Amino acid sequence: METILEVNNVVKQFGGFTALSGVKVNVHKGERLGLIGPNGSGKTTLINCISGAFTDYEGAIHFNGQDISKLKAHERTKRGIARSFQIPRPFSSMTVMENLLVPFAFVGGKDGPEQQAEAMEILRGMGLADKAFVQSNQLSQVELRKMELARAMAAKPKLLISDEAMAGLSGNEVDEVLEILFDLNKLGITIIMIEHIMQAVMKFSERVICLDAGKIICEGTPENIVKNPDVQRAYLGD
Amino acid sequence: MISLDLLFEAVLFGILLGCFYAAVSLGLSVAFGLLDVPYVAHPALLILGSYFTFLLSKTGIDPIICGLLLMPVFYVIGIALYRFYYETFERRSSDTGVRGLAFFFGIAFIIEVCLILVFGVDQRTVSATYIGSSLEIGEYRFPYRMLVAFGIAIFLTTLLTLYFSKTFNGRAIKAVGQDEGALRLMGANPVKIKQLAFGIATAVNALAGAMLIIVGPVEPAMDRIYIGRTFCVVVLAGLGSMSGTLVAGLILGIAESIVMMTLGASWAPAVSFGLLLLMLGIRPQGLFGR
Amino acid sequence: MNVNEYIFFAGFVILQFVVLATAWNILGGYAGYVNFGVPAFIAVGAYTAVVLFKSISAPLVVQIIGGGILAGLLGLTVGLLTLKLRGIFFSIATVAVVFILETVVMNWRYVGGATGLQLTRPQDLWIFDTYTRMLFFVMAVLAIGSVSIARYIQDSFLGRGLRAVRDSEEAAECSGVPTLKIKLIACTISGALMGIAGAPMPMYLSYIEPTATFNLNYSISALGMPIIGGTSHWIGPVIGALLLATIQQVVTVTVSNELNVLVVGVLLVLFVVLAPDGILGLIKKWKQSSK
Amino acid sequence: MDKIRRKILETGGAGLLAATVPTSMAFAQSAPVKIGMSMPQTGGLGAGGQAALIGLRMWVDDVNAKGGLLGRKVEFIVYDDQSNGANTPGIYTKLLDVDKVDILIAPYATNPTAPIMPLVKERGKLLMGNFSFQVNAKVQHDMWFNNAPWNDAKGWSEGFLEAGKNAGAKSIAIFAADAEFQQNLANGCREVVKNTDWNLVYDQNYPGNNTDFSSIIRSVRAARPEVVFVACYPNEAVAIMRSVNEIGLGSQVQIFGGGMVGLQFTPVMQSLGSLLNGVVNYNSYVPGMKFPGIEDFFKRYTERAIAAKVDPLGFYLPPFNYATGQMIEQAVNATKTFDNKRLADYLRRNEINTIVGPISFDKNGERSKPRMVQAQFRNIKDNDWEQFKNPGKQVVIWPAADKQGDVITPFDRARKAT
Repeated sequence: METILEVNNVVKQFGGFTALSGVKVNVHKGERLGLIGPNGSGKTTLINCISGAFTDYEGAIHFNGQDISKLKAHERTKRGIARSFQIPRPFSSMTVMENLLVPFAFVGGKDGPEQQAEAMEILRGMGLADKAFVQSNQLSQVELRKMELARAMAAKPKLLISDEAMAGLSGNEVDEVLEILFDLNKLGITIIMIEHIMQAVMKFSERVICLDAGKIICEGTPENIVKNPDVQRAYLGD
Repeated sequence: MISLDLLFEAVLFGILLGCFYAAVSLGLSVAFGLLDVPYVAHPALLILGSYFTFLLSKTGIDPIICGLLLMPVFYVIGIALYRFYYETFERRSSDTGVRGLAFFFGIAFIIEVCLILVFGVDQRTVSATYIGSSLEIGEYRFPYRMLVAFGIAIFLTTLLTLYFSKTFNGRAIKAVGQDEGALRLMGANPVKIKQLAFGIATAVNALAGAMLIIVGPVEPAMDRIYIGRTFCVVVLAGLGSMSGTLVAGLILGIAESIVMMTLGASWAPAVSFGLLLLMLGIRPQGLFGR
Repeated sequence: MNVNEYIFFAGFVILQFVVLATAWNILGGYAGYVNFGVPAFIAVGAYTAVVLFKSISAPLVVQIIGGGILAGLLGLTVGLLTLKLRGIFFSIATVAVVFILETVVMNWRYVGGATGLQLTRPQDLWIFDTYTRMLFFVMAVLAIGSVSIARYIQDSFLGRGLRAVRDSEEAAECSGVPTLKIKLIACTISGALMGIAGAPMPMYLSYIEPTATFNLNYSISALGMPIIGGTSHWIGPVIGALLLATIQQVVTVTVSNELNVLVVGVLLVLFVVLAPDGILGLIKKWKQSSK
Repeated sequence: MDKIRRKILETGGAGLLAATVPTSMAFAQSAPVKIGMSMPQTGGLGAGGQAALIGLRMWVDDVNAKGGLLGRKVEFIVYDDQSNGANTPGIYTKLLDVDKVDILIAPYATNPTAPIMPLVKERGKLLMGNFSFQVNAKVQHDMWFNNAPWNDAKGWSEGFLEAGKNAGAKSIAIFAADAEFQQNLANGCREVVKNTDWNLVYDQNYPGNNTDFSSIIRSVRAARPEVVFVACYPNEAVAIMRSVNEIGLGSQVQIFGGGMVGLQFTPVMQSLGSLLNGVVNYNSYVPGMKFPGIEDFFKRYTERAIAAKVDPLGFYLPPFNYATGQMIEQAVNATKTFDNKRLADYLRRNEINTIVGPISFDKNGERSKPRMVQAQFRNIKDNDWEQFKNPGKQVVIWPAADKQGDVITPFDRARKAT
């Protein structure tokens, strides 16, 4: 299988505190990867390093074979890394459509009628078509989550990182979002999912990695992960 | 050209001046440094404190006592101000950036103009036995008013440092800056804590204001230059470090004093602001910042 | 033609504020970075003009262009220094710049230092009856110019990007917006326009002197006008400026004391608290409710 | 016809003095003559401006009580420029084009005045200057007349330095505020010093909003000057005198002061109190200077000033602003016209008697006979403004014409002297 993302011994420190100590991950094209771990285990730090929110870390990150370690976030987005946020960050002064047109404009370089049609397609795919011209601060929680995924899609990503896109959603809302992620994956987009809701991760992921205290404590298929004693210890404590 | 003992004396004056700068900045160090509120009205309230002191001292009370008496008043003002700020901006989270700044800038402006309307533009001073005379140690003479400033600065710094390290509320305030969630786990209400902190920050300003008018005459528009001085000290210190604030104040004071005696007094105002820009440019987290 | 000359004097000032408010809004309104240092940029414009006039007796147009360029560079520098940081740091930095430049000018004898400098206007009136009328016309052109720039930016990628930055800088980055770059562009343009607004001042007053030039009241106006008018749309600052500057002009020759300065401060606070989206916001609300 | 009406009015005026009939009636027939100006009533110059305004208003009332100018009531129009020169061009065009005033008076001080000079010249209008400094030197408007008792920069410090010379001084320290007026003062002093064999041991400008003068005074002391010339802002006088008292200047200092702006204003003098003793400083008027009618003026002034909560003594600006009115009055009555050209003409040619003595002008419209005095403060008590009314508190040491006593030196001795 061909590797799309290669995280090589990434170390990230905040002042004295080490958030990531030598994390090593390979992600394959088209893979559905689950990333789990207790609070403060470094999940979000890791994807911040991948998405480029942080660039001051040791180690290297390669994407599509190129070293992107020093690239700024927007440059990585241009190369095909898109993400959603744990706490949704809509462009609240804009309509949903305008939200999508930002990446169209700055990644694609166009925000004309075709792009708007395209954006509409994406929204339809997520069941947000009717909300297209609503100002985004009017949206419900689940709609916000979907819009963030839609906005990420508008950047035409090869790799999509979904950071707890299901936090605070009801059961069937979770399934809706899962559906969407599956569909996106079918389009050939590699997806890294960070999630607390276990059954969601297990249902979605082909492979699961468990972080604890800035280290990968184990990785494998959902089945063996749940059985893994380290994971249980990490979550439940001994 | 400049003799060594003169330079030495410049440093001594600088230390006194520096403590003074630290004292006027402590409140901001809490409000902006710890709570991250764009409290640009801080210097205006400082001047307000001076004017209240001026009024009180007319009754014959010693200005320092006036300052202490004013602290509870300012505490309440602070609480009210934060409440208002919270309800209108933080809660609605209607971009606190622009509006919050504009709000406090406007408040500062209103305070300034109101002071002018009430007291006029000419300066006010207070009199006390220790104003106008100085302590003589051999060749050296130290104005008592500056020594008072020195004392107040040390007093406030230690007080706040102890408060933030020893008491529960103090620690809570320090925590609220970093992580509200953790605070909730501690069973404290972040808003209440912030409110408390803001009250303290403003109360400190009352005493600092009293000290300001002891050190020198005060006029309403003075707050403008202190926007720069206080923020310079706080940024230099690294947000929210009390002892850092003292050190930063000293650095600024000594720098200004030396410039005054050597390069020429007319360049002094550029010092604080220059330092500030430099700091923002090369080490925005400040000398003692995380 | 015998139109009352006073109109042109008052008009000049009002139009100058239109330029200032519009300029401020390009960064403050669109991107949400508050510039307190407006007088610094005005002064750079004004003093550049003075130097150009004194040294090579450059014509007004050249003075204005020169002033614009230097003020733009100032914006760029301050931006490079602080636009990486949170907004408040940028704001504080701009205040710092005011005092630093004022100190420099105070010590710079060539431009008069603290004593100020009297300048004798050249008498080339072009097609105008009086110099003031020419200045009025020039300022009108500058106003139209800067408003069209603001309008163009608003509808362009740049405007879209700046709005994204204001709403969420992180999300903007992750949507491919080169945030630092566009902030720098905005800061430069905004600064340049403020410089342009300041450049005609020496000729208008035929005198230049630091304390008036570096007066922080410019800041409160330049930031108050857009916020009162409404920052989201290019017309907002224009409304705010026309309204407030006119009020100020009227008050100066009627009520005539500190109250006049108070007007802006109070209105500003009232608006940020009660009508965060300014007059435009109120109009929108009113339209919706009347529907 | 005009003559006759004036006759009627004069009697009317007289009657109105006796049985104060509402003025308006007295001027029933003729349109008022408008005198307009902008006066800084707020901002840095506000305090002085407000006091000056009382002086002018007193003249307006007096002249109207006498029946006005050429039988026309004087209407006085004043705006506030907030001490900001950027406001004055607009205000003066309004005065000219909207209010259509007949005679213009300049705002107090140089900064607000300078921007209106070209405008006034373009319009060929008479402008009565108001304590500004050499503002006409460049513009050369031949209808400008400054009421200030000084001429060029040198006039300021001559007397002060002379006193130093007599005390055998050979070295001088200068420190001045970074502001228009103070810089002009200091530059004058520097000029004079250049032409002496003195050596300038310290020369610094200090910035506004200076918190503490300890380090400045300390370095002055280190320079061991025999004369210390200070040109400061009213707002700094207190801080400076405190530091002088705290840090000390050394026993070698003969005289101290010279150009301290503010030592003419009651609030400052009062808050300084005994700290003033020994200081030699410039002034435009001090009690004991003999001018016809000035005592009466100050009696009336103080009443109005206290009511208006402004400087209750008003030695500095008010009498000279009243004099401005007197100049207009005399010129108008002599030329029987409001035509600015002819008024200017008259003022240039003739000497005018005012409550601050006879005034005549040079070709620049500045005083041809400057009458600045240097006076030394003596036995001043704390917190008592009334004391300054009495002669002997400020003893004129220069010029000879107004001299009231010899300067006491050295400074340390002068401070204790009673």
